[in-house]
Amino acid sequence: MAGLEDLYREIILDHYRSPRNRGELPVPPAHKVEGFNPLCGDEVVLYLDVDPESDMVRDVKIAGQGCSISQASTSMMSAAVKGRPLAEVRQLIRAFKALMSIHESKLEGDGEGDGSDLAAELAGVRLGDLEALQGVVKFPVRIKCATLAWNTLQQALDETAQAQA
Amino acid sequence: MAGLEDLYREIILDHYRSPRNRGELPVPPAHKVEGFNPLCGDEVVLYLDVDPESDMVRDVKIAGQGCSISQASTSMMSAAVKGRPLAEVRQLIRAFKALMSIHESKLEGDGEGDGSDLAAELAGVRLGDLEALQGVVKFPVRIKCATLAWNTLQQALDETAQAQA
Amino acid sequence: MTALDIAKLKRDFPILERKVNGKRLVYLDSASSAQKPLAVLNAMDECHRNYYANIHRGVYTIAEEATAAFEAARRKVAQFVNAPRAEEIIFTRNATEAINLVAYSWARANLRAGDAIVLSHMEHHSNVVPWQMLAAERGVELRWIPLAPDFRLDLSNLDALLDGARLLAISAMSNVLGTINDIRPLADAAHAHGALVLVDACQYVPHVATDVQQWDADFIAFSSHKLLGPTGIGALWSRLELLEAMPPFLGGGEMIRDVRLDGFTTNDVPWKFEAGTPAIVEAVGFGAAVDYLSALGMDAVRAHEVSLTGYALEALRDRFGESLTIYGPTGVDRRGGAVSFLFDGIHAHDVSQVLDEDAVCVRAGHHCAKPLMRQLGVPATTRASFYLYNDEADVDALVEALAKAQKFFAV
Amino acid sequence: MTALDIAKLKRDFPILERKVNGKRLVYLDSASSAQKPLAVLNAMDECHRNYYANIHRGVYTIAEEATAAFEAARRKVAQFVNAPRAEEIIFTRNATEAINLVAYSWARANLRAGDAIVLSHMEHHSNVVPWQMLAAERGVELRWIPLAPDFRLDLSNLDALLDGARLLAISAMSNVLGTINDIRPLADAAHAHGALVLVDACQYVPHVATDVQQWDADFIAFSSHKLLGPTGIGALWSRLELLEAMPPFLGGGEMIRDVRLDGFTTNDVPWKFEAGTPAIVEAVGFGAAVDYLSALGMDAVRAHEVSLTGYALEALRDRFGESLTIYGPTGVDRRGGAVSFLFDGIHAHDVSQVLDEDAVCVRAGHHCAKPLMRQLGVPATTRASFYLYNDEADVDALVEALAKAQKFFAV
Ligand SMILES: Cc1ncc(COP(=O)(O)O)c(C=O)c1O
Ligand SMILES: Cc1ncc(COP(=O)(O)O)c(C=O)c1O
Repeated sequence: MAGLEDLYREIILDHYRSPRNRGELPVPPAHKVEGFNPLCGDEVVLYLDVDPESDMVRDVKIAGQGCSISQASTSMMSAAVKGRPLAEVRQLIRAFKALMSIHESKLEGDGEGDGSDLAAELAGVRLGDLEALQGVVKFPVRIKCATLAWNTLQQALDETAQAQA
Repeated sequence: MAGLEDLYREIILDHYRSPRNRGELPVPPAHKVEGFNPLCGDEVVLYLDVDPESDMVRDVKIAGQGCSISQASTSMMSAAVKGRPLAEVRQLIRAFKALMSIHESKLEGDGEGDGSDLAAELAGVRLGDLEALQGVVKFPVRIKCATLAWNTLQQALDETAQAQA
Repeated sequence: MTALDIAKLKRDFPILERKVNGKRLVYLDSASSAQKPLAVLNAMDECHRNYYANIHRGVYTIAEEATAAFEAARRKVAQFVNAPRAEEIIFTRNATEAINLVAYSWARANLRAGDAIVLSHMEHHSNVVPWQMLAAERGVELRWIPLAPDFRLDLSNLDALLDGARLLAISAMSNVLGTINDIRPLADAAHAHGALVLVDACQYVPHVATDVQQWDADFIAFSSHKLLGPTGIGALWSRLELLEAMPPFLGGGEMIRDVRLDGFTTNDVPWKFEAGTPAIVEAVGFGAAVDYLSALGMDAVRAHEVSLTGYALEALRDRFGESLTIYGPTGVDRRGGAVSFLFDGIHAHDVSQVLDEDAVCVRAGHHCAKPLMRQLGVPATTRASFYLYNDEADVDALVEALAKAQKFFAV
Repeated sequence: MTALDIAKLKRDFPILERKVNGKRLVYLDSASSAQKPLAVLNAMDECHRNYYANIHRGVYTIAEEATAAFEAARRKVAQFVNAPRAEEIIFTRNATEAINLVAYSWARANLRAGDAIVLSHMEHHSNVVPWQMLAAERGVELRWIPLAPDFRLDLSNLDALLDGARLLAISAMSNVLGTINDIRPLADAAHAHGALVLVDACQYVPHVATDVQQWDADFIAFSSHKLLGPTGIGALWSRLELLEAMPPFLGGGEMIRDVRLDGFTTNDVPWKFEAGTPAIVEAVGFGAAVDYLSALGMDAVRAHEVSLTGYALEALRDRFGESLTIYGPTGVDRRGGAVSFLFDGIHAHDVSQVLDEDAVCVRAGHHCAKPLMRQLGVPATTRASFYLYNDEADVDALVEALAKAQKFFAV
């Protein structure tokens, strides 16, 4: 089962088996957002507590259910953004989605010419453990599993920004 | 062009070129009914004047437009029913439709077992000139052209009966 | 009834020669869509190569041939479900559109605020969402027949549910649980309350001999692609009087008798409901599919599936015991060949992914039945489903692949 | 632009080898439906034989391949009409359903009693009846752009017609007259009055390079079967913001994000509008058809048809003079290859019947444009229509067969 090890790297299975930051946060001050993958039923529930003074992610908790990829990606995301300033979080989202984007939207052409954008998004961003999710791009159907948490995070940021505006 | 002579018998072309009973009748006493073939746009306008005392077709006039088959069939129908008692007219309708019916409703099976019904309907009814239309059954699409006038006549009879009831 | 010769049958399905990852294809996703036999592919090819033309309006030979083939397909489909008249079959895109046709035409013309529609917890989204749209638009109330612990309908409250109902819309066979619902008594109960009955027969018609008259249903919906036919076509059956009384749904060519600037009149049933150029070649394929099934005999198809499903249920239990939870009736009578399960704490997607390495094709997810999944308390299941081209070797391949998955994800 | 090699091209279409009454098929009814090249048949066959499965929800290899092929087809179709984004293409059954989708979703959500929709006298029933249904239901007013004596639109009153209008729904090319309407200025005028623009591009897209952005249209509808693709599939294009703001049309699987007992949320565009299992294999064929046309080049296709239509118009006039009345523009610029005529007092059906003896396939009737036929004052016309696989020999065969008909019906 050669290809499978690309998808299910050890670190991913680890996050899947022992997800970080599971739980809930009081709303408010936290903001709660739910994300669905309508195609497979995976759910991500994200509690994001942003400190309006410092614009830092004070705390983050996750709930929901889904496959190993979606749950590991959610766990890894929570670990990556906790305690980080929003500007960095936004950069991380862009970088992660760039990593996945050549294949994510199957509607968007064959990805030619995306290479340079990708490089730009990734430049200077340290993805760390998250890079383990790169193997997912070889399994197009699973890309949405990996990006679900990140799309939900994006939504949480947008809604928080709106609430503060 | 072998098959064409089956369809376009001389008597049909004659009725087409010199249609009988064309015109209008005052409504009432006549009853006016319009028939359409939605597939091809053929139209038959029938003015039927039934004498309620004697239950005879006192007069009949036809208008409308369409192909040689529909117009010839309408003309032949008008000639066949004029001056005839309604009972005979109804019999004629059944007999004519039986002649066509094996093929008319393409939805109704392959016609197996219709043979005896057909014989029953036709028994004792003299179709005369109308038999020339029998060649139409070899051209299934045109059957509706031939039956249009007769369906319209049927409708006129039904409506007349209703009006009197 | 002659038993099916599966080894011979498999050769009718070209795709079963496909290799994935070097392994022969083990296709266990027929509840989602069935593979197509050569008889169907050839019938469509023959139409494309020899007598393709638009139908109904052409006088020339190939248009006449295409029209005859299209209407012959309607007759075949009608006979396949024992419809009294061929005109009672409306060709739609799929079962989903058939149900929407009833929701837009019959229901919007007949239902008012306060009227109720009775559904069940095991319905597919296609037999839920059209009614939710109607409910939101018209203030119609939706009521739900709950699920019993044995994965069958809990009918203890049926009369109360049907009180004041105008429609019972119910699946004949669940695509998740495999449960077969006994339609006739449900239809009798609904009719006794003055409600009509729509049967979502999408999973039933491909697998069990169907008789709409015996059911005494008012509407039934099914899809060609699940019964060996092509995509792009499905059917609604209803009684002629009902269809004649219903307003049209889609407007356009074919469905009219006359059009003037100030309005139109409708064509006869069934064409009144078939606006625009229909799926002509697909109808021919649909007809060929029911011919193929009829030639085998639906009783033989059902007998094979009953036996294979029994074999599968036993093999799964024997091999995996407590590690595997099956969602659906355990007896093989009154259930179809869709077997949904949760496996050893491994998410359905991951199971399916690992199985794909062995070319074993199963579905993972909510199977378009999220209300049911919520009742079951699971986000997703893995589903293996069988059809006439499956055999015990396919089940064995499933079991072996599952064992590999178990090993791979072992904590 | 390389000119088409028609002799070579003809060999791509297997049906053109068909004999009728011992004669080679002369297919002159492409405005009704086009024949299919091997490239299309093979693409569909390949899908059926190698990677057929239901799409979007399957994790396994062949489901992934089928999904990729389906979405690739959407990209191809989008590019073919220069749509800015692939998501803006909704797959429907045909152009008729595409127009109905707009009528049910956008129009019912946005139009009120007293609002007006502007149509034209040359519209196909599919772009008339959906609006008449809406008008009857909602008290929306229908207004008509009349026909000028040169068989083009009489735009002298356009501003008055558009005053208070919410939608202009107009054909880009008449299937009866061949008239090409210049969409951009019409769209500009409509937009200036705050009306949206729906283009019935069913006859246009198969024959002329189409650019929805250059048109500045809001909706365009077309069918696969008229552009060498299979039946059972068509497309609606619209702008993403519009599609996102529109309520769903058909409810069911695929079009939802979540379903609970008390309601549902919709999926993203385009899937929001694609309920149930779509015409998967037909989408693949649709994509192959636009690939085939793109490879030839739509400019070359158009150039060939302009030249062949010119040849036909001249040949008919030369041979039959006053005996033949053509309904449609006489110049070949700004007209397509549909040539409708009345012939020597012989009814269209009879003409078509006689032509069939020589395997010449032409359409006879009202061509689903009864309002137009009434304007023209004729109950039916005969229509010959050309596509890329026709050549001058086909036109010559038409002329000879017409001469025979004239003789046969001579008084
Ligand atoms: C101008 C025009 N509009 C709409 C249609 C309807 O197309 P379809 O029947 O494929 O829905 C046609 C085809 O007959 C047409 O010619
Ligand atoms: C029970 C049931 N109903 C309805 C449907 C919808 O069928 P289609 O997608 O062909 O419209 C399905 C298929 O998934 C089904 O299993």
